[in-house]
Amino acid sequence: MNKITSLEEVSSFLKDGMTIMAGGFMGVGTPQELISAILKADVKNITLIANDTAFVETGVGPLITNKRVKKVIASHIGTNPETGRQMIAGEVEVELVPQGTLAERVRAGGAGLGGVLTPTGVGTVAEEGKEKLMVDGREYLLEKPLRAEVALLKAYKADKAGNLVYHRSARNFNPLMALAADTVIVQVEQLVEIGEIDPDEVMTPGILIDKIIVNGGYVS
Amino acid sequence: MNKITSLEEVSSFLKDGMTIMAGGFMGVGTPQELISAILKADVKNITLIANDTAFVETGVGPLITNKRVKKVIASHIGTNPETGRQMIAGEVEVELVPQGTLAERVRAGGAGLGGVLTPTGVGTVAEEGKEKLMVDGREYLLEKPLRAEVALLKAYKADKAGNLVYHRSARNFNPLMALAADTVIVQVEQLVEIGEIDPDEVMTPGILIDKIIVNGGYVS
Amino acid sequence: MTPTIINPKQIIAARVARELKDGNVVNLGIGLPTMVPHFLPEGVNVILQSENGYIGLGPLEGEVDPDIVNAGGQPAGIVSGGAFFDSLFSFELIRGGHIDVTVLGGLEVDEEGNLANWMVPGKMVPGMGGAMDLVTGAKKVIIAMEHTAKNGSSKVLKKCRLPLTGKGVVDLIVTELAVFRVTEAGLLLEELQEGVDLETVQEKTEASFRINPKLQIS
Amino acid sequence: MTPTIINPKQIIAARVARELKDGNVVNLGIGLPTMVPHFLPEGVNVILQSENGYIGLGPLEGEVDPDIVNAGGQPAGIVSGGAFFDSLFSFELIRGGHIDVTVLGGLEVDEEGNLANWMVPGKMVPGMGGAMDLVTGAKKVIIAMEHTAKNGSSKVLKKCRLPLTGKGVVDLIVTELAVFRVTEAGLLLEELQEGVDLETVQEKTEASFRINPKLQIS
Repeated sequence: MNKITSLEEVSSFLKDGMTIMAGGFMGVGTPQELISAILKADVKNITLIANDTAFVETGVGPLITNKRVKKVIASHIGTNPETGRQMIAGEVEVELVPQGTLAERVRAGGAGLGGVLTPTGVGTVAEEGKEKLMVDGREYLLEKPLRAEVALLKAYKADKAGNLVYHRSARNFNPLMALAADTVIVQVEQLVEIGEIDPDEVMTPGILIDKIIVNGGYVS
Repeated sequence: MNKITSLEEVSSFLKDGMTIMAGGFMGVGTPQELISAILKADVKNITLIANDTAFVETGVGPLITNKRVKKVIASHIGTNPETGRQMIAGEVEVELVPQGTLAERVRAGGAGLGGVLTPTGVGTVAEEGKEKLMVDGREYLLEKPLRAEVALLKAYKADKAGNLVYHRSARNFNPLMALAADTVIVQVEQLVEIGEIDPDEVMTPGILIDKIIVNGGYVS
Repeated sequence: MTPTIINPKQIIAARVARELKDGNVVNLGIGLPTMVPHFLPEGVNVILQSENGYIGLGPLEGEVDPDIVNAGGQPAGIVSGGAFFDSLFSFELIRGGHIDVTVLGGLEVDEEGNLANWMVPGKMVPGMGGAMDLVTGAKKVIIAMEHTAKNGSSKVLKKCRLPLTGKGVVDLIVTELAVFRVTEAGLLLEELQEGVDLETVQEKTEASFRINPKLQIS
Repeated sequence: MTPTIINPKQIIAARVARELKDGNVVNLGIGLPTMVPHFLPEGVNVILQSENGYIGLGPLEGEVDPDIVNAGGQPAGIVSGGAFFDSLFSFELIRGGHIDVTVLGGLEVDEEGNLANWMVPGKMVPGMGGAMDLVTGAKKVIIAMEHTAKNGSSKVLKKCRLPLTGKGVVDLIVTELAVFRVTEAGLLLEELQEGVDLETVQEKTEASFRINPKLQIS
């Protein structure tokens, strides 16, 4: 199965109204070419799951700026004033989730868990609408799984089987999201042959990856 | 802070009646010299948390064979007939936990979670004594965190700050247990200088490691 | 080279092999299931996951690396393109639906797709290991087992009597006599193994089952 | 070289620095808290954790690596012996009690150790980022903030009015006027900053507080 694909082919996985996860922390570790593919594909009413909405023109920000997003689930929207503006104008719905809880929810979605109990957010607005449980005398919030139809990842290196290696702090949410979507597409800087990545150094195994885009659109 | 220590000094962390976690899967990835240190230190009534009880003479098995263990929490005891014998004779208490659930419970203990909801074990004896929750129409068991006073790990390589790299399938439970104990002691095959392990290749950061034993008892 | 089929276990393994598709991610239980890869048809390659922490389980080639064992603790190898990870991630894959097929042995299965394969009270309590997670999380659960116990009693029951490994988890039962699919309406006999007649299967099966109309009973 | 202290923020940062012990694992919020390391005494080295996924946050040295940023998204460096990991593990460290101290800014703190620092309804809703996890999980939570808001109103309140970041989470409050410890019995004034008198603190603090008897009020 050849996983290497083109940006044009990526469009075939994108549909109006779908839920998309994207890796990245303020744009670092966000697959910028895949974000551009969404813009080009003219899909809208997206539910976007990402750590933050980055900046007006970089990271996942352009999806907001270009009004492709109906709802955002994120831990932070402060660096992209457009998100706040659209939220106040009622153009986009924003669900703010503590960053560690967001990570747990994405993991739960990918790991087949029904949820996790976290102490984070107890006694704050983050507990609104959530079940609270006492375990051994301490109060926890039941946080439920998050999944997406498509996850868009950024990695430094992939082999042709889709085994991934991330670079520095660009790793962030990418490995988690690799398990939590029906279709997982990764943009990589470098493509190597199968066997060139030592099995101890693989950070995301290729069985989780459906499609690979090499930076600059190179198709093998 | 010098983390490199001797097997003799390890004894000072061991006490009768304590809860000890040990990495390993049928002995692979088990810190054999640290297990020997327990035997030498003459501590008993241990509660042992490990994936399995390995074999009569290797892995964590000798702790059972030498009757140091009061209670075992494990997913599998079948390869060590001594565990079964002592269980039937009422000499050791055995709590069997599905392997994935054991991993989740150790992680929850190390990650500050009050528990996780897993579908594993629903409708089996594994659900006995556990709270069941429905989430979005599916039934889950609430599995609670596990922690220990001491975790004994095995790694392939450490730098002097305690950053660890594991080798092949000897990784198994070691990285999880590194977060879930008050004191974490690792046995390594190779010790290198700080800076010699690339930060992308560290599998367990040194802030989690209290003491390092180099194979063969070498003290720097 | 596909080995010749000479005994019941090989009949079972060979039939299970035909259920696997090229590229499937598969977790095999210890014992009989590990024989399955030997019978894969030409052009069908599967990726084996080992619950002790890797993808790409392969036969031992060259020197033994004491740090590479299979889920039975035996020396093993890893194929090119494989990856090691910790036990947590291994079971994220298993429970999270990232394994296409698991093939496990069974002590008992029943009409509701219940499986018992991890303990016999008072006799054998090895523990469930990763089996409960595997039957819960794998997309398809195939039970590969001999049709009857050593004493001749059926292992395909109306209702399991031993403590369960999983409730309503089995998709397919492959024995040396027959292949049953578990459906919402109970067991469906899909195939008779070569040379086996319906009467033999009926006689050796405690469970009730329907017969797939497509099945040509000669 | 320790910078000269010339403004309220530097007074605060310098005082917080004295709370940190050699070898502490510390997470610093953006803004004022990032000034703290400049004031660490000789011989005190701390290990900085960055919630976007690493240990060993350091100043940018040499060329910018676009893949290395701090939790504020700014180009940063990593010290020798540091390690990168994913966001899940980062928050396992944070929530699991593996961070010794977190230093965060505050909009409001109160007598019960409640903290509000993530939103002003109708005005500013940037999101909580990692702050709620940090105040819940770090062993010690230090709030480093100016004593009063721009309009002169106290930020040390009887009861927070803004939406909380955490309930009963604060251990120490350091302002340019004073240092308060949060105890079960409410706030305890531990120190007056140099040149500040008790009356000034009383006047600018809405919260009630007790005074540590050890404190010499001249």
